[in-house]
Amino acid sequence: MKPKVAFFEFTSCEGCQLTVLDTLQRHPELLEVIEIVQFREAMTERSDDYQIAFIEGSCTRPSDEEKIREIRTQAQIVIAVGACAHLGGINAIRNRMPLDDVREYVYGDKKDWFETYPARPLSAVIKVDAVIPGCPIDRDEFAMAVTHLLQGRMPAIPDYPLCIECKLTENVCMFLRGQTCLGPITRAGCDAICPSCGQGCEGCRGLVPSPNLGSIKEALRERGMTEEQIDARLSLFLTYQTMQMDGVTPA
Amino acid sequence: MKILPKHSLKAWVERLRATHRVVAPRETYGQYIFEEIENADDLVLDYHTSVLPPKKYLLPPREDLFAFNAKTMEMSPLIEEIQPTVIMALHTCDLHAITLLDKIQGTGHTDQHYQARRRKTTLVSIECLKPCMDHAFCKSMGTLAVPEGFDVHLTDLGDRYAVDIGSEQGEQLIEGLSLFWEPVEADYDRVNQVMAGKWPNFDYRLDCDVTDLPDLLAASQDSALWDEVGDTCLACGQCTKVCPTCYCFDVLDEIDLKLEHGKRIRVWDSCLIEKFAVVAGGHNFRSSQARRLRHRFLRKGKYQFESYGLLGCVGCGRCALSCPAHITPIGLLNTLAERRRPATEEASSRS
Amino acid sequence: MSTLKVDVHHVTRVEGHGNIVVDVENGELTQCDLQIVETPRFFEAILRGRAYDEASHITSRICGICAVGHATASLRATEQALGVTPSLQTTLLRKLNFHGEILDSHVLHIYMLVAPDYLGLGSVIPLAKSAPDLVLRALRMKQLAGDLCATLCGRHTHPISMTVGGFTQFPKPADLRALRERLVASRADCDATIQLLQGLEFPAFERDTEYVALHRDDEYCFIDGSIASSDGGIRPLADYREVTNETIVPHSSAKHARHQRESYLVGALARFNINYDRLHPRAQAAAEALGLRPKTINPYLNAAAQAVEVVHCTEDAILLIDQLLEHGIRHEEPAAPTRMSGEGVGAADVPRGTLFHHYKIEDGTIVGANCIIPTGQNLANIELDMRALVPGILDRTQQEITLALEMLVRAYDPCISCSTHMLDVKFV
Amino acid sequence: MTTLLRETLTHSSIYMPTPARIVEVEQFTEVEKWFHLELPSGFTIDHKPGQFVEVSILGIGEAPISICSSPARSNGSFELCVRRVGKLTDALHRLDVGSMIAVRGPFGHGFPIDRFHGKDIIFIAGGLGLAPLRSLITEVLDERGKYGRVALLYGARTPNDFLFPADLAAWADREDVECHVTVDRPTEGWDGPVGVITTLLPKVKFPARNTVVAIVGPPVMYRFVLDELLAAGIAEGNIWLSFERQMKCGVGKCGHCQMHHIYTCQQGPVLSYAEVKNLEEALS
Ligand SMILES: Cc1cc2nc3c(=O)[nH]c(=O)nc-3n(C[C@H](O)[C@H](O)[C@H](O)COP(=O)(O)OP(=O)(O)OC[C@H]3O[C@@H](n4cnc5c(N)ncnc54)[C@H](O)[C@@H]3O)c2cc1C
Ligand code: SF4
Ligand code: SF4
Ligand code: SF4
Repeated sequence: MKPKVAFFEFTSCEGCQLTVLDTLQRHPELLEVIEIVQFREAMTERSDDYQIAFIEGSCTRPSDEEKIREIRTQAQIVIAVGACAHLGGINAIRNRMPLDDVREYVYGDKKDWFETYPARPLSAVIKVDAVIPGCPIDRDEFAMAVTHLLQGRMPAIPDYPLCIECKLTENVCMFLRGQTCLGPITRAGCDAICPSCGQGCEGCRGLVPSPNLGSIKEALRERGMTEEQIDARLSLFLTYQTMQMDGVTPA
Repeated sequence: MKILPKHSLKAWVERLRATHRVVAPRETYGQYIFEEIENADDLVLDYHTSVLPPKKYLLPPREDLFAFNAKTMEMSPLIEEIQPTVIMALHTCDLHAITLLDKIQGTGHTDQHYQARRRKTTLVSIECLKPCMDHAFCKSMGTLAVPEGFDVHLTDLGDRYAVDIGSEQGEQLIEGLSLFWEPVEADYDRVNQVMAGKWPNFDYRLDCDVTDLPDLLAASQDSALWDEVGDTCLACGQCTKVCPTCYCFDVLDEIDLKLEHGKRIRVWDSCLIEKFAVVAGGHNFRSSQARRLRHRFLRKGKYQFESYGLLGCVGCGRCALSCPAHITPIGLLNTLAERRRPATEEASSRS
Repeated sequence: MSTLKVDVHHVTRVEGHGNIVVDVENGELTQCDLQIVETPRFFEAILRGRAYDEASHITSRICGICAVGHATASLRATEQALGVTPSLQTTLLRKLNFHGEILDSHVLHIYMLVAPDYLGLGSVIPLAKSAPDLVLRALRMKQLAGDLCATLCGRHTHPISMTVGGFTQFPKPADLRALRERLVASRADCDATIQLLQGLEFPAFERDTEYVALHRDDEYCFIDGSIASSDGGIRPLADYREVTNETIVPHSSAKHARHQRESYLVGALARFNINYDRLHPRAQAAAEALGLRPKTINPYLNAAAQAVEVVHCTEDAILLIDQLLEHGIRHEEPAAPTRMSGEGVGAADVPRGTLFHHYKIEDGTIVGANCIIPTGQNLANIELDMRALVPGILDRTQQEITLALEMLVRAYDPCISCSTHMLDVKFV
Repeated sequence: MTTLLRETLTHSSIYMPTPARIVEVEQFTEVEKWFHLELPSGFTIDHKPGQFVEVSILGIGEAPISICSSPARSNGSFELCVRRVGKLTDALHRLDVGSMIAVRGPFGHGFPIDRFHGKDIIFIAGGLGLAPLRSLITEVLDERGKYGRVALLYGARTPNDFLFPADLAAWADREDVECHVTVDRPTEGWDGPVGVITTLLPKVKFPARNTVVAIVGPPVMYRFVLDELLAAGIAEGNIWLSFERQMKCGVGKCGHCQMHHIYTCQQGPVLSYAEVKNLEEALS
């Protein structure tokens, strides 16, 4: 019996779901091994009878919570897909700013027309069984996650830092190129795609289990970054995680 | 010994390329990477250490162990048709590292994957005449001298290379080639002169004798330095990835979506990663970064020596260069030596 | 049917969340809205306080499908603000990369989002069974487009190596040559795409409107240029506000735009209508084969215009690669800013239409931002189309009417998740 | 007859396993299962008590598991007792009789059985530790005459967690084995001892000088048991422990199992207290 799978999205750019579609380019057999019963971005047919829910996007308004809980009740396995669902992602950048100011800047005096609250990862709303990290996710990692599910186990993702993969790829370290990088504290799994393309890691896959934040900040400082710039770098994708480490969680 | 005029180097490499994959350092963003050379014009012999050591041709970062069909249980080994490879311009530290790896991989159950690659690999090393970078401490580690273990060894004499042949395999690379000349008296003089002149260019950077390292480390097991350094270590693992003598690996299975065809692979692992020594039940036998760092250093400076008679560090300095937290073997070992000294002196004054 | 209520909650096979609400009472159309219910994402607000070189990486996250487009417009805005002049190589690489995005997005839209409607299916999944060749072709074309972007900027969704002033990674000539070969080979897939569209029966609905697109005299324009209207007039990019005139409407978290008429249309059809003369001859021939000529006023034919652009971008990509190979790829440092403060507008005609980014930068830090995305500009036009369409088809079943409306919305290839943004930016 | 190890090592890759079929399964506890495995015809496992095999499920991975059957009784088949804790062991637990797995080995040094001859023996097992010990116990009992007195001390979390119930019953019935069990937490109907395993030690009164001890259990148990044994005067060289470490290769190459200079998979997993007493990483 093929597992029945549904895709959902909350606040996001839908890039991860597009990546899921892209996965078909290299793995067309995906459609033979799972039964997709809901995928709004790609199909009109829908059924609420599913076992596995892949959810993209962060929760950014109270009214989404109920829908997210519904999915949790229906699905046996819930998997957070991408940085927004996993970490709050880019959406959480605003969590460090006064929300009212943010709303007013974009919608002026109509700011109250639209419901919103500080962005949060799925795991702040429901129990999440596994995550596929990244902004966007990596297609091969998605395929591997499905493989693991078909084998009856939870998708396993690396728990070591990006530097490991970066060195396996033999990139010249961004630090040696006079630039900066969050690789030492970021979870691997993307094959160090950013350093390979000449950009320091921005942390989209989230922190490793025991990040040495003090030491990375020191390394960044030493390369001439100001405290503001360091904060900005650590709050591209890591706002929610770092605020949580500081004991701050949004109401 | 033979002589190869510098202007003949390209011609030699082109000859080698007809029968071998020739790999050599190539510059990229101010660092060097060993890569197959497509054109003898690209050849660089004067370089500072490479990002990954040439060991990557013997123990690839990711290596297929065997392929399988999980449904039929068929398995087939994937020690593929390995191309005969010439590694050009190895520094002597890297040569020492390969000698150690040869021992390790050949002890006990021999690793056929390593052996298969090793057999097809010919090592052309080059005499280091000046320090390649600030972080190197080969002279202290005793790896600046040419050991055995090379197939061909080049010494830069200005307009020509002195060519030493270390093995049958090396002999085959130059056999019958008119590019190589017989040396004359003056060539021997020149070699001696170059060799005598090179040593003062290098400093001893380790504050203790290299033969004392196992003792120093044994005595420093409980040093507070491990904790101090452990606090700054990012646990990024770069030092272990770039080290020419590290060889730990993890084993993983990959399988297709139909759960049928797959392969088992191994990937370089790192003892500085938190999960390296965790067992079922969650117990971590090396529970702090301080202990993980200590393990790495004791392994380099003590355990390898005890098990294989060779030190596990060849002083290439790669780990020091790569460490974003500036943790360096020289800094660390010299601090240990310094902290031990008063105690030792006290002890000796008492006796 | 004199009374009708259509309420499509979350239109499927579009990017982002939108509802169609139509209310007809006694033959009278009382409501006809496309409601955008996407949650607000506040990109303009979160850009404030960021270093100038982070903007393109943040704004590419506005939309996973137009990520290269957002990055390009963003970089152009920053470069305008800081007086950066990118090299010829950078310009060529950006254009080539952009074609990758257009190809990827158009193929996705034509094959996976639109075609199922015309073939009476709910999605591409049953199509994979009934017409595997068609689906494999689409996947092959997308793979090529994706590989093109990956070679140039690391990946299509959220490009990596595009940066202010240039690139941080360069394709190898061998990679470009390989891509060129595949592009040439994909001409057959382009032809097949045109054939596919020839076989589809598009609804015979027409409504004249104003068409707006970026324009340049010397090429079929996707990046920079000026703003041209089918109603006449060419304006510089800096005047984008006078064109877009955004207003907030209560039923939509995205804003509505109007230029010289009540609404206007952006996207492939608008580009086709305005820049037809600059299409590659093969693309013009494809248009011919589809019976498409400017000005085409049936919005359903946007998909056909996209197919014409697929041909154009494939051909132009080949030409660009030739040009790049001829110049030789150099590893060049990105062009540096000549000042650290300033204000600039960047524009790109992304798959769905014209996109504007406008930044104000002080001492290298962004202090004000405005982004106007194509779907926002199209929303008013879609609603007017819906209003024009419904009375003429009231004799059909509710199901047929609903489908006709959904297909209309989908024809625009709306990308709703990014359409949420502000109006009336007052830069402080 | 080809022995498995020789076969493993003459493959062109030491990392390539040999298929084996599950022929019998018994669920001991909620998380522990016993497997009887059969090798292809013509193969024997030829192991020593305390040795382990690397068990594979192709597509999932590999894990070291001790052989729990006696060498003398192996004859082309062998037994494993496996606790479900992670990816390989979960998958193994889901397999039915008839399924194929694959094995490499046996690896490591087992218990130095020759040095047990003529001695009194105390077996101390904590939880799953009984699995590797069972191989040794069976061997000893099969040649009972070669040894002095024999005692088994076995501690489990609860009475529901006892492994090898049939063996336990049989051993308890024997006159020539002193069998003591304890549980951390009793359940209804349990009238045996409650407490950690060290509480059983005073029950065995063997002369220290002639006693060897074989201990296998969770890491926390070792320190406490060792303290008592040393206090009772057992020689350091007569206390044998089996060590569990992460092992990816089993052949002394992957580096995971190192405790200081010792490759547990090669020099161990069974080591004497004398060998490890100064190794902080062994007994922390
Ligand atoms: C010599 C020896 C003999 C053994 N004999 C037996 C036996 O007879 N019976 C038996 O049941 N077991 C035995 N084991 C233990 C067994 O090998 C492990 O339980 C097994 O490896 C678990 O594999 P797994 O794939 O199921 O679990 P994994 O998925 O690998 O993980 C299981 C647990 O291990 C820990 N862990 C391991 N690696 C990591 C990591 N990288 N990151 C985080 N956590 C990690 C975690 O706590 C995790 O819950 C023995 C081990 C050794 C070394
Ligand atoms: S570039 Fe980044 S990820 Fe790569 S080694 Fe350096 S710090 Fe680590
Ligand atoms: S420990 Fe450092 S210096 Fe020593 S061989 Fe390894 S990388 Fe080189
Ligand atoms: S490179 Fe430096 S920071 Fe990274 S693991 Fe090694 S010692 Fe620690």
